[in-house]
Amino acid sequence: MSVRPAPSDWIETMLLIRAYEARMVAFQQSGGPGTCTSVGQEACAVGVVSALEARDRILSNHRSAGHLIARGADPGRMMAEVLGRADGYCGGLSGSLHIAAKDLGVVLTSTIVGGELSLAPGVALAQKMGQGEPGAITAVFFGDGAACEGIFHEALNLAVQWRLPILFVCENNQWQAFVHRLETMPERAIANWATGHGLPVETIDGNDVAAVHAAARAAVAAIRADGGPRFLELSTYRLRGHNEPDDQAYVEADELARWRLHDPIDVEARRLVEAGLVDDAELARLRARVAARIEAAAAFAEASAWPDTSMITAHVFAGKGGQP
Amino acid sequence: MSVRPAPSDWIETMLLIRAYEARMVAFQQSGGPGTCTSVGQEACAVGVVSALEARDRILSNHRSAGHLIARGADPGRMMAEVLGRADGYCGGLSGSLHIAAKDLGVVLTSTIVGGELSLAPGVALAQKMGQGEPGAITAVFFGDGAACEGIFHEALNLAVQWRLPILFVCENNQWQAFVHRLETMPERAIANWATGHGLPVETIDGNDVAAVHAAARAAVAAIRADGGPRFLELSTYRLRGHNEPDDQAYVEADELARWRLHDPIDVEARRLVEAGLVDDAELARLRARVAARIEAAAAFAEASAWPDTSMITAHVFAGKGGQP
Amino acid sequence: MSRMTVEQALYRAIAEEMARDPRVLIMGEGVATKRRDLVDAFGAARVRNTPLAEAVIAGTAVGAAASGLRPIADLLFAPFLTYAMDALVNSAGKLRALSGGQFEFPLVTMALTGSGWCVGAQHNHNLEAMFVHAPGLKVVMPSTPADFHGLMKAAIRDPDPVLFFTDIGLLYQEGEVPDDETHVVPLGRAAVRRPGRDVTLVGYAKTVGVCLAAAEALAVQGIDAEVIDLRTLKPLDTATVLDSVEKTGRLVVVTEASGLCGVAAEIAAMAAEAAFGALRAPVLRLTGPDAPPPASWVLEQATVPQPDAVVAAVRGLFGTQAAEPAEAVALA
Amino acid sequence: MSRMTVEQALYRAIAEEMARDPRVLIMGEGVATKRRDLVDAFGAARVRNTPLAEAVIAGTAVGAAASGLRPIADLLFAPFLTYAMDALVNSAGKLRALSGGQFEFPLVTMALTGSGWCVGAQHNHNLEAMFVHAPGLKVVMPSTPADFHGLMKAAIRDPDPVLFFTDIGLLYQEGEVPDDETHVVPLGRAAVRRPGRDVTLVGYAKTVGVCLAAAEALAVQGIDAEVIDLRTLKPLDTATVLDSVEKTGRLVVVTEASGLCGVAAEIAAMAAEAAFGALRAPVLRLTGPDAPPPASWVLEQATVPQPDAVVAAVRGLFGTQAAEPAEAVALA
Ligand SMILES: Cc1ncc(C[n+]2csc(CCOP(=O)(O)OP(=O)(O)O)c2C)c(N)n1
Ligand SMILES: Cc1ncc(C[n+]2csc(CCOP(=O)(O)OP(=O)(O)O)c2C)c(N)n1
Ligand SMILES: [Mg+2]
Ligand SMILES: [Mg+2]
Repeated sequence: MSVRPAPSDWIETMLLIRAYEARMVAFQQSGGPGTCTSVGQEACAVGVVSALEARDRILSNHRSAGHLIARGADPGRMMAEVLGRADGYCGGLSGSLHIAAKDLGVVLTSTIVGGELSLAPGVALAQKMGQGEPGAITAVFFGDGAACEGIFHEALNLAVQWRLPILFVCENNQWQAFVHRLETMPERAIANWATGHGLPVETIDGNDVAAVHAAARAAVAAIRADGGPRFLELSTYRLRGHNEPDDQAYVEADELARWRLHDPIDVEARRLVEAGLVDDAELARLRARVAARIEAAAAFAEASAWPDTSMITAHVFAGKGGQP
Repeated sequence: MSVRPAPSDWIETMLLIRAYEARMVAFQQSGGPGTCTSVGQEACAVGVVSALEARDRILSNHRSAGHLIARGADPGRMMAEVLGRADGYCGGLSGSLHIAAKDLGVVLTSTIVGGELSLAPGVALAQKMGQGEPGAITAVFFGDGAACEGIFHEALNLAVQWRLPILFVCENNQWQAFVHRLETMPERAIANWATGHGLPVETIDGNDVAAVHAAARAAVAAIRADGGPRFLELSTYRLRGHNEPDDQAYVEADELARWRLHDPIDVEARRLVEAGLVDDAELARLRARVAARIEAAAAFAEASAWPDTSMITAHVFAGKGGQP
Repeated sequence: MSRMTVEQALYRAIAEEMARDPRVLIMGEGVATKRRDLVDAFGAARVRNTPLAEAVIAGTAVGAAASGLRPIADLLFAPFLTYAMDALVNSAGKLRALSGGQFEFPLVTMALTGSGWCVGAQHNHNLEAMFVHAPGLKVVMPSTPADFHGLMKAAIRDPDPVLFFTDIGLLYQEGEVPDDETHVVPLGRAAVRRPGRDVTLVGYAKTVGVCLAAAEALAVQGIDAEVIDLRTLKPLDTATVLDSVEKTGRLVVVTEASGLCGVAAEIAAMAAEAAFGALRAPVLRLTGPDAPPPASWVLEQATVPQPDAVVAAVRGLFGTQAAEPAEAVALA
Repeated sequence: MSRMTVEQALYRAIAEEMARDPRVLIMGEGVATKRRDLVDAFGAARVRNTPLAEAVIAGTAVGAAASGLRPIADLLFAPFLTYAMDALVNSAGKLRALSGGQFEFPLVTMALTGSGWCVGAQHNHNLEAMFVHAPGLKVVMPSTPADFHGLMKAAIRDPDPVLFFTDIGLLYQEGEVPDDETHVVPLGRAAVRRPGRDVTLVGYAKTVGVCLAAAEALAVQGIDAEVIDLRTLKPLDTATVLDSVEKTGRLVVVTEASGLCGVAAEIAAMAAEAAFGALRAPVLRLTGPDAPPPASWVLEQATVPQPDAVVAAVRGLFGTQAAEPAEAVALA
């Protein structure tokens, strides 16, 4: 799969992310590890990643499945990682929370909220100073909660002062684990905070993949043109709990219902149908295709071996056997 | 001396701060410890502290002499602290960098840049929750450099979300140790950042004590009225080096010269003379009086005993002899 | 006595202390959402959700503690303490002494750590030794529901800053807790969980159970092990450990935390210093590896010293065979 | 050989490595102001002043290291590392292992600590043990200008993250440094500063001089002390220490850092574990007190173990008198 889904692939990619996470929920319900799903946020991942090129770098966090799949990651190896198996992208050492896939340009995933923001300026500085391919940029995905961490501001200020090629992508899904963001910040806080740092900021409907893509493509072009950072706030919603299992008892039912009506996959499907680009039969074929892929992926993951205990220390340091 | 200099005392208080720091420079030049002076920033300290009441709390940092003296601290005990003597406000354990005087309401001074910002919300929360005297507020002094630390934003956001009675006072003296602030932030950054957090922000000429006092008094009244935080950016300049000794070779001569012409003590003296409130003879008397106080203070400090080595562990924990 | 989990014991202690002392409040990312019971009992002002900002959460707790309140800050997982280090290490741990004793910091921070949930090294990192090393802080890490209850109450009442660590692997473990609201376990006292004559096994948190299991196996083999649960890591109850070593002459320290400059190193060094004359064999440390705890279940399990490894190490002390390196044992 | 101060040796090493490897850059609060020489030689892009924001300075170094650069981050004073702990401990120390070895972090952080400038505990805190305890990090703390030069060069060339601590008290101390640009001191090797038969004195940074002074005094009294300079605290050169203890049978560890879970504890525990058979006396630790270092000159001096205290402790090992508690000695 390409690292850059074409418009015609957006819907299938979103369906694939949704199906992947549905399968992870099933894994958890049958005793597997709980994950943080991005159900409802698929358009953010697909819209932004589809605007990036292979030379670009991506940093992600605990809610990374969409970013990885949009970038072309193998769901089988992702699932193997979540299950702690040897075939996982990190050999099972990461589990679901810090999956990185360097070959795909998804680097330094950190599950410390704000960790990705502390690391992104260095990745972009290396690009600016001639490491990697010319003109490459760094896209960093983080949540509305991460914007409450001081490191958010330190990273934005440094990116502006040093004119670093960073696309800041805040997936504002309204929730910070078990706390609604309006308990932690003013209504328009994220865009206001970013604007205060003096870089161009746009707030976009994060559930409209075409709108996200258009904004991301324009921002990426602008970054490549002048080398400076850009900021996108994607308004979206976490349709499931913070992590599995989570009964969402603390979620206001009306708010959840409102956002369910604005499901990014439905939005895109409607757009395609109205434009006569696909019909329901085609959508059904796509759903069946991704379902098959996910089942194959799950089978691969479950068949994957457990890592050897020597792996615990094998990569702690660069020396032989992970020794200093 | 009162914790709250009356307008008629402002000039003498500023002269006292200036004389105190001149004496500390002399101490350093004769082999004593180097200090961070606030020469050129006296109006910030006097203008704000004169707008506070005894019930209020003050947090300061490494550049605290002005705040302490304006609050009525004894220059002798301050000097003794800088010299590491037993009669110092902290028994000599602090030295110049973290002088606190709880009896005067100057609490939890931290020399970790941003430390005072991390602690101020808790001091204000205690006030809000009924500790200390009703209606008390917390004033926290910090620099333009501290505004670059993530904790600055975390503290402002918490103060706004929790509606804490905090007066944030940023003494923007244009320098962050050996780095000019324009190397670290956009021109209008501090006010823009603070405004982004959604609290009332004012930028004031920090070298005009009357203007600072008026803005501080209004802000304090507003905080007492609605319980929420306010933010003052005081534009001023560090006329001496970061700490003693510092030849300021890295300072742009014209900028320094421009600000010297706007010395806060000269500004206030001119105002008083023009208003016919004092004449040069009176100013000379004031200078002589503070000079005498400072010499007496220096004599006191130099005569003060060294602390006993038992003091190293005497206050580490609350238990007997500082033991856990 | 009532049977309850560690989690229940912890929150019972917090609720009791909040009822007892109106200055006690608790704040954290989601505490008001997850503990509606506390909100209902004590009001929103004393049970506060916070923004996602550990540095100012900890700093606020420190500032409030110095100003008359008795805050509990729930920082969730131990690795998140890295964002709170300035407030804890430079402020809470130092400003009492640096100010010549002007300020007091009666606060408690809570954090989860340890293997059990396969969450990986950014959620599971037994870094308690960092705070034992830093001045001015107290550190608690219990192993039984009764101790979680009694030590949390003591921590909340303590005039000094206390870091209270909860071993994830124990969170849902059940045990008997005294119903008596006055039940308090003083800080700084270790507990002898099993008296023995031949060897001293020292652990804390989940490795206490490991030591007890090893002791049972050793008993069958005719070796009578004494098992000590440190409970408080600072102040450390050196007397209880030294008395035991004076009696047994042999010491094995078992921790999930890694060995280098860890609590196991401190216990071993202390014994080599103050009980040298009594030692009849090398002091062994069985610790977690000097590596970030991995997420994979099989790997995570392997980072915890197991009873059979403890048994093998103890037998080595009685036989002629040299002590194996700690990590090899931990990984065996 | 050329005579130069520790500070000169450090920056000569940095300049040599920047000339040798275009991927090396240095950033910090004021480095471009204070080191015009480096700016002139290597340009503003490779010698960067930063905003006052340690968390993102360290994070940027970590991210850049994983992306092909070889950053040096000057974090000024050790207590400021508390703002940089997430990037260092959770990212640099863990993401190599957690990612299954996908990333490498060739970076160096510099920080000053130790007594000498009377700046108090928020500038002077020997917290190096925290990073020895954390996984995935290397820690260097030299004592001579030649080692500052050679170890800084090795640290910059090393593929792993290195925390490089400079003892404030040594900064302006002079010594001979090889003129040879290829002079590199490998990480992980201790140095025997003085061979001896009767007792092993282990120190690092300023306490190496303390141990050497004590050894001279002991020689006069007929006790031949071997003095070991650890130089690198992680990886620790256990072989050199153990070989010495096997020979002398007596060990005294002398550090300015406090004792609890410190490097002194690790050395003592290691000896009690792996050299027990050779030990003929208790393993002693003479350390700084478990207290925030105060600013007052007389107090700051008293936080550093002095040669006479080392002499007294060693004599205790040969006489019958029991070892005194380490802190009492440090404060004596
Ligand atoms: C420093 C830190 N604090 C707390 C957590 C626990 N935690 C994990 S995700 C999360 C919520 C993050 O919210 P947000 O940044 O909006 O991302 P989202 O989960 O909504 O995608 C929290 C509190 C963490 N992983 N790291
Ligand atoms: C966390 C931290 N980083 C660096 C320092 C070293 N330092 C002391 S003062 C200072 C400059 C602070 O600038 P600003 O906040 O503007 O205050 P000013 O000194 O100008 O009054 C620096 C870098 C410190 N004390 N703490
Ligand atoms: Mg969110
Ligand atoms: Mg400044």
